[in-house]
Amino acid sequence: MTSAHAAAVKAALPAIEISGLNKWYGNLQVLHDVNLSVAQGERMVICGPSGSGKSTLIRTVNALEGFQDGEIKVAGIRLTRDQAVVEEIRRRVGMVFQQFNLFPHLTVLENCALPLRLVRGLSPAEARARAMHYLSKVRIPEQATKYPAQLSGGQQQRVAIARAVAMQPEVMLFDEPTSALDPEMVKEVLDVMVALADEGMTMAVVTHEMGFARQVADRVIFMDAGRIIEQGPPSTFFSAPKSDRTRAFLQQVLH
Amino acid sequence: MTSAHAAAVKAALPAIEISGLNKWYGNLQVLHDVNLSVAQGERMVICGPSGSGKSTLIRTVNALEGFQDGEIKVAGIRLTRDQAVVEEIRRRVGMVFQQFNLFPHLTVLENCALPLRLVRGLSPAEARARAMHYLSKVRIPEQATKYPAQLSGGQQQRVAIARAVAMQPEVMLFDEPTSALDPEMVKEVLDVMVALADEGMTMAVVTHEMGFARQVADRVIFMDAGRIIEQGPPSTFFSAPKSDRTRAFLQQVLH
Amino acid sequence: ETLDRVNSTKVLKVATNAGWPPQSFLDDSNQLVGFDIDVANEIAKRLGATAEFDTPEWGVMTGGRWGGRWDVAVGSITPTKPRSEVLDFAGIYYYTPYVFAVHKDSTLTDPKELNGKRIGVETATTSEEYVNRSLVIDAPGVPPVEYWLEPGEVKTYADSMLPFDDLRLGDGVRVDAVISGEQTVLGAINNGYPIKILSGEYAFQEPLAIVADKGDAEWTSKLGETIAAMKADGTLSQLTTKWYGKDYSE
Amino acid sequence: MHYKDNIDYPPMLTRPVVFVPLLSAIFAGLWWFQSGDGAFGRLVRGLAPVAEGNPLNLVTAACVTALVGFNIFVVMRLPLRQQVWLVWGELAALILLFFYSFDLSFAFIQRKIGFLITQGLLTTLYISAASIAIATVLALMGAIAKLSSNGIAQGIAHFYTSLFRGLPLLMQIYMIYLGLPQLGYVVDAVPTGIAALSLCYGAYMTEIFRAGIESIPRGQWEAARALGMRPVAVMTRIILPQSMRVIIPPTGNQFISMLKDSSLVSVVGVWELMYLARTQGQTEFRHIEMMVTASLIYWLMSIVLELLQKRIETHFNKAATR
Amino acid sequence: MHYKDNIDYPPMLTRPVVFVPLLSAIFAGLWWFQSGDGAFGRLVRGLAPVAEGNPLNLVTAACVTALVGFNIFVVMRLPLRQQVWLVWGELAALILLFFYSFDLSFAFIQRKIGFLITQGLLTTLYISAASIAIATVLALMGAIAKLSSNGIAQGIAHFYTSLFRGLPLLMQIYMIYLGLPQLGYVVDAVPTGIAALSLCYGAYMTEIFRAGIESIPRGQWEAARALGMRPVAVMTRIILPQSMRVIIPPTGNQFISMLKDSSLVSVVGVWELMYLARTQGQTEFRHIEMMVTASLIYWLMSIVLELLQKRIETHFNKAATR
Ligand SMILES: Nc1ncnc2c1ncn2[C@@H]1O[C@H](COP(=O)(O)OP(=O)(O)OP(=O)(O)O)[C@@H](O)[C@H]1O
Ligand SMILES: Nc1ncnc2c1ncn2[C@@H]1O[C@H](COP(=O)(O)OP(=O)(O)OP(=O)(O)O)[C@@H](O)[C@H]1O
Ligand SMILES: [Mg+2]
Ligand SMILES: [Mg+2]
Repeated sequence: MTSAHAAAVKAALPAIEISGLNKWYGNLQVLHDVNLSVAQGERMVICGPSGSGKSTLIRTVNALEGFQDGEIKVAGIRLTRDQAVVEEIRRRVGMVFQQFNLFPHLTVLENCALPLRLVRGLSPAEARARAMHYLSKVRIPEQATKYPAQLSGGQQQRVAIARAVAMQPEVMLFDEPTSALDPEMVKEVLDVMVALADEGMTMAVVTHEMGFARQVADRVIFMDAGRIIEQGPPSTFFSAPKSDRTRAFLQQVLH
Repeated sequence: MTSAHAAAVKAALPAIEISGLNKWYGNLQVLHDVNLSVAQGERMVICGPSGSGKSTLIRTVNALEGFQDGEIKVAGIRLTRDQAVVEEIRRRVGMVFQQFNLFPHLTVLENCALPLRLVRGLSPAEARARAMHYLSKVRIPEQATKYPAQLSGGQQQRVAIARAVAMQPEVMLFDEPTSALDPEMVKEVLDVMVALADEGMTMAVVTHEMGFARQVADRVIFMDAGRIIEQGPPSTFFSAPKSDRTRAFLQQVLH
Repeated sequence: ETLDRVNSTKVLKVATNAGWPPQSFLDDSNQLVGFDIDVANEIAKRLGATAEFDTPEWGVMTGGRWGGRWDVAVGSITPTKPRSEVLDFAGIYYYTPYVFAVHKDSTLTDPKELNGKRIGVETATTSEEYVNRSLVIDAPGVPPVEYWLEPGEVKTYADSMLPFDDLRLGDGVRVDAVISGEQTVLGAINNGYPIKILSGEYAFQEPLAIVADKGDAEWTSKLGETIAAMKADGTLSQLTTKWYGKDYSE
Repeated sequence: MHYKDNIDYPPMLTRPVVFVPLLSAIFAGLWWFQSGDGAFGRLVRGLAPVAEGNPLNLVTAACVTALVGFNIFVVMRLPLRQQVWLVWGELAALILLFFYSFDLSFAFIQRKIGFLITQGLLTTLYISAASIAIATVLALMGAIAKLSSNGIAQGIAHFYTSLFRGLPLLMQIYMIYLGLPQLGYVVDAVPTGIAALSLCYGAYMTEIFRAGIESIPRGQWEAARALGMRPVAVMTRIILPQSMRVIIPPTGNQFISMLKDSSLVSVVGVWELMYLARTQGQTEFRHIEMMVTASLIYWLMSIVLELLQKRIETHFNKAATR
Repeated sequence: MHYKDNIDYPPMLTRPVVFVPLLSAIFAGLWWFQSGDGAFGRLVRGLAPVAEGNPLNLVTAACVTALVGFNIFVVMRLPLRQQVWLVWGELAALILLFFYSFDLSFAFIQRKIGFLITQGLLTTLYISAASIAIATVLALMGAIAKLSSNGIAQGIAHFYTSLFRGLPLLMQIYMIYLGLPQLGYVVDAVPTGIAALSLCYGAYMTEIFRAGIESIPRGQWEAARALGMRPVAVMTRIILPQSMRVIIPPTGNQFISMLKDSSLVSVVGVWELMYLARTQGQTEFRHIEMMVTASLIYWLMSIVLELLQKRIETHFNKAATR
């Protein structure tokens, strides 16, 4: 982390601010009093065991999940159940889903270009051009005319990333964006993400790629059973974890 | 690899034998003259970049994909398009899918117990007991009564593994079985797989977990663009890759 | 009111049927023709108007509450007591004799032998009421119906052709005899149905009336006068002879 | 809302942009169509005598509009479920009032309704139930044949759906009732009706079942087959249960519409509900009474089927996909 | 096979376990039902005169069974598509033969068919097409209302589907044609027919559309909304196009069945196809001729609709999920 970057991070309003967030599914509490503030341009990594509430947490940020208690602000806008607010936040926040959620009836290119036309108001030609640009960035321009069902798992995941990133949102939420990728491709996709980060995009990334966390993140969050157990810059997080739970988790990471 | 184990591997008939396999999707050739033999009890890892044909290859083994040219034998039985043959092979070969393919209308427990009853002829009580045993092994006994849609991504993946493994097939095909798991859980699931391997089960694992490949595999296969580029025991594969392509791939792996 | 409207628009709106030769049907050039059509045209002429025809379903036509869609129904409607509660009968304009039809191969010769046999009738017609002994004709000067038939079984059809089709299958296959209007049976015979009329007495004589919607006494009586005039000067007798080959106007 | 969005959409009808134009439209419509001369007008005149002519139209339109507005205002204050039921009930009351306005003879209905139910309703139910059962079996066979790799089975199934969807049901009844005797086989009326209804609805339902089965993603079949399950088991345990969500609503349609199409068998002399209603009505020229009565009976039956459908749907929806 | 399994199932009918019992069953059935007395028997007697009585039954049964067996044998040798078409064609020929056996007067048909088509078919097509268009719009509105979070819209939609699916179509026609005049509004016959058909079919199709929309996994809605698309755009660009695969087959059913239900408007005096066929037939006691002619016309129309349905299905299936 360069110090200029760090300064920029500090300066502005937080991009995401979560305070006192609690969420239940029926009787099961999946988020326990979560407090979190992500600065503009910050690159935050969320890790933690399976089922600890990572997906749920980032899905609450753009109102894909409701919550029972607490407050969320995105770029200073308080998230309510008001339509205008939700639409505004969703225009500013992009998301890559754990299950990809590609549109099966549209080709890869249309998957990326349609939202650009409908939401960003691009002309069809502009939209196609920008879509192709991002498909090239994730190395699948040659798959543009295929349907999602004809792609391999990793190719689908890259389409999902290109589709979300092409919208050029202020904040990007990534839910395990490299799970289906081979190490080589992981590297390339992470490079794309770093490039975005360098353009000042705020990023919250759920990932198990500790390498990425270590090299790129401004901050690492560790969740377990719906709670944020520990957070800190990667340097201290990896070398000197405070809690036993974090230590146990990090020890299991295979090399 | 213990030498006793190595001896056992050598002794018997190959569990899978693939020769001269070619497969096209329309004009696109996705498998190029693949030759491969997997010994009984062998643990084989397949890696390679996204879209290189790994999923396609293992899906041809239990006839989920057809092929245009070549020969596949499983436990000495030549795979034809004859019903009896395909049924026999599918009874011997288990599979974990990259997309999980859980049955959404059945609970987690029923997902695992139903095939045990229908295919292995277990009584309902036996089937439930065995299903619970394997669900405990993958650490989600408490999710048994939920439906797949109510699980996190990693939990779903573990159900898929438990469901396949509970059938106790002779050969298991894993298609990226740990992609949705956190490092801690990866370790546990791999431990389960190692335990299976120690019971003599033959395994072909598509994975990007180089750690697993290094520690557990008897052999590593590297595929690119539908061809097997290189193969060998992990010791030589990782330390002295022969081809440039493999070297390039291995260099990108982040640590 | 209706009279005023007919006088002012010079149009008489007539409800009738389209599938009942020889009363009203489509000829080969697909025009409505028939006895009822001629009668309606004649009435219109005498009222100084032209007739316009519409062909609603029987139930709609005879259910009353026309909502001003039609001025008169010339559709060979039998005046019965319950019907008179929803419609006004302007006058009888002819009579139809009902007969028994049997298969050509039938050994029966006398209607009386039909006791205990299976009789087919069309639903909701006077023939059905006749076999059920519930036919009460509400018209002056018509002799009361005599009931002597004791059918073994009555088969009802919601279609006027099906009784004949069942009879055609053979003597006693599904029915032994069918009760229907003489003209209908003759029509079937002319079109090659292997059936015959049992000679002897008619089952009953059915009077047929011209009908108006309930509630406009002036209009009904005007219609009644017109029919009476047509009967008196022989127009009706001439028209029945033209279409039926017999004088059915008495 | 099926797709919950974590948005509380402001109730549409309380936004002035919606309700001002809505009420204006109602008002204008009523005025334009001279509601003063119709039933509403008569009602208003009954309540408060006004002069004839245009003012009556105006007053009527204003009254009705005000009533609608007030009603919306009241309903919006209730919780969702109660809103739905209240609106349902209000509309049902309006329809019953509409029927009532026909000036029906209830004495006549009372006299006949017993027979309508004991003879007519029972026959209708009996024929429909038998046909539904047979049609479902035919449809399942047809759908599987259409999706099979057997050319003869496919050919027969395609021909079956084409012919029996294509021919009018009445013609099918005639074919069996009048046509088979030509070939030497005489069939009775009730079996004729059941056969024709089953064949016809089986053909329609074949298409519904086929679409339902095809709607399940291929991965489900692959997973079950890879586990070693036999094709029949995969179909009955994995594919069909999932496709039920898609199959049930159009099948409910077919069942409801079969109730009423069963009345066509009356042409061959079966005394079912509609037939009795028509004949009883015609003989005494009270067919509006009988039509209304029969219709209400049909409506009741379909409400029962609807509720049943809802329960079954809920059952199959319990694990709705995320 | 929809779910390709990479198995070449041995053609069922060539396995002795299947074809021996099948042919035996056909033989026994024919014998049992005394086929000698029927049409087949007459045919056989025509070809080769045999003594009366039992032997005739036996010979007939044997001949027909042999014919069926030979036919299967021949068909099995063809490629799949040709199998399907050949079987289809054979069955169609059999049905036409069956109609032919009614001893129809073709002169009469020839005389009347022109008018059936120019007047009847055109009216039927016109009424059906108008009703289909309106019903589709109603159904879309109904489905969205049912899935909305607005209690009043839900209540109205539920009532709408309940009432118009529940009441017999005939009653709906009466309500509009005879009932509305009671309220002071007289409606003509053709508008009555179109209104009743649209309302009734709109109600059925509401359920079909609802089920189709509900069948799309929630993730699709979430993804589109998270990308910032507006609800209307999500519906029209993402959800509806995907649900078409599920919606089209039952909707095709409805269109085909509307063709024939449109004949009910003849009760208010509209001269459509079925009405003309019936009345023309009655006039000269040639109603079997007219029924057969009208049926074949209906069949042709539904074959056209079927082919259309197939094309649209293929279009929406091109990206079928893996
Ligand atoms: N149905 C199909 N039609 C056309 N091309 C296909 C189809 N299925 C797969 N492919 C192509 O075949 C190639 C191999 O796909 P496969 O799924 O085997 O890759 P993979 O090695 O498993 O990749 P990943 O690691 O991303 O899962 C890909 O380029 C893919 O686009
Ligand atoms: N619809 C639901 N109903 C009930 N429980 C649910 C539902 N959705 C999620 N859960 C539970 O909530 C918990 C958190 O789920 P979440 O998807 O946020 O986990 P995660 O941290 O993303 O895990 P993973 O790394 O495996 O994706 C899990 O235990 C899961 O079983
Ligand atoms: Mg998750
Ligand atoms: Mg793959």
